Amino acid sequence: MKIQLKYFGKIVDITGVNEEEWQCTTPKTLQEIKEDLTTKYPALQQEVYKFAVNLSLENLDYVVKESCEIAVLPPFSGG
Amino acid sequence: MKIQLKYFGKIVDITGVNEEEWQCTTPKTLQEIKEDLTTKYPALQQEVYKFAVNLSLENLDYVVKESCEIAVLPPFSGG
Amino acid sequence: MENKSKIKNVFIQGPITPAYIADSIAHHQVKTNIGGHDLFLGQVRADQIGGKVVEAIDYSAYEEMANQVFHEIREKTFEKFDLVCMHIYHSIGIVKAGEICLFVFTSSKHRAMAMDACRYVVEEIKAKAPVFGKEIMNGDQYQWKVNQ
Amino acid sequence: MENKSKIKNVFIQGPITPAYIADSIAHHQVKTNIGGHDLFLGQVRADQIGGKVVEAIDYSAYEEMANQVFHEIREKTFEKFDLVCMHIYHSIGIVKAGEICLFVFTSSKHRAMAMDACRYVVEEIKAKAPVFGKEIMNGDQYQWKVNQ
Repeated sequence: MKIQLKYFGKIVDITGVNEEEWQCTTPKTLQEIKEDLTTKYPALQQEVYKFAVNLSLENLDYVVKESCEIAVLPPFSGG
Repeated sequence: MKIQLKYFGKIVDITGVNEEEWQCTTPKTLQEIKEDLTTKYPALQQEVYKFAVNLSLENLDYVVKESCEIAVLPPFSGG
Repeated sequence: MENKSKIKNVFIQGPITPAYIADSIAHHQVKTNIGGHDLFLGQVRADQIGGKVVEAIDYSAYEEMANQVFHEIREKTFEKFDLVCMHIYHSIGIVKAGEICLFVFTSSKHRAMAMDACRYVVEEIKAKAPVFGKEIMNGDQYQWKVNQ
Repeated sequence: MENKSKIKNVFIQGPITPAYIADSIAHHQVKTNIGGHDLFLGQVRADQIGGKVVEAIDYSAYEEMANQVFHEIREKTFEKFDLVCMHIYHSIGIVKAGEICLFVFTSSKHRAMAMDACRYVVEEIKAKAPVFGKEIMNGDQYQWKVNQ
């Protein structure tokens, strides 16, 4: 399946890109995505961030499905 | 002694004047002034009001001295 | 920090205009230690009173005492809250329904202080400032406003 | 009461100007059931960070989600507080120190409701809106802002 990853704020400093597409063989939990991300970008290990799936914050046990838009969100600092 | 009386808001509807000067023979408490006022303007009996002497709110036992400026203040409704 | 000891004139003849408020906001852009402003605006309501509609409020005040009271509110507010600055403006004379009659402006490094202070100032003004509102209905009828 | 169900765009490119705020205030003068407005303005501070001074904040956001979050905050605020209307504007892009980056505007029949609602909205935004501020110092250096 195909998922869309979007990066914001400080996370972009690490990934170097604002978004990318991933091919995954099976449905995955956000926990598994987090592990894959850390493999690809080891510096993420030092960062605090949350996941949003299709515009809503989700816990790490959330199961990602085909075509999901997954956002990696560092601490908010609006206002 | 001479005192200055100032009227505000609804009180002016009753007194018909914004201010007046009174001659009093002796120092008086605000309680006595209140009685004199009610004699002169009986309709004041129905009204709620406070006294300020020289710009500060004072209780009815306050003793008024020569040249005091006494304001008769109905309920505030600023803002 | 502003000079807090001088008694200022808080009254503005007629309504407080949006342009006046904008000007006041613009003047604070040089104060780069401010992180949050809170502005409270009192607006005259077209209340229905016994089938008649309030068209305007004609504000009068014991101005000399009111300016003294506003000054004391300022002093106490600066003591209680860590503000960069604060301003109070109140209308005197006719303010039509929909127009602004009170403008309280507090600024602080952090948002909570500005908001706490603004609320405090508004409540103090309502309770302590000798200002009197005459609600005008149908052109020539009126009743004296009483604060809730 | 405004239409509450449509998702609006809350973001404004660059600073929120005093003139924009004045315009917004002026638009409320036809709503003669409003008795009190509360406006919160967030302003960029020239904080000192390790000897360097913040010159500007470059705001970015997950705009689609943020607008959704702002929408949910609006809905909840109207449920919790008896408001006539409310507006939220947030900057995106560069906002210099002293300029305004957040404008929350709540209006109600009575002052307390407007003030309670405004505070609620500001806290909700700080906690829930996916907006990210990059504090720019000495032209080319930066650090990512963290809300307190």
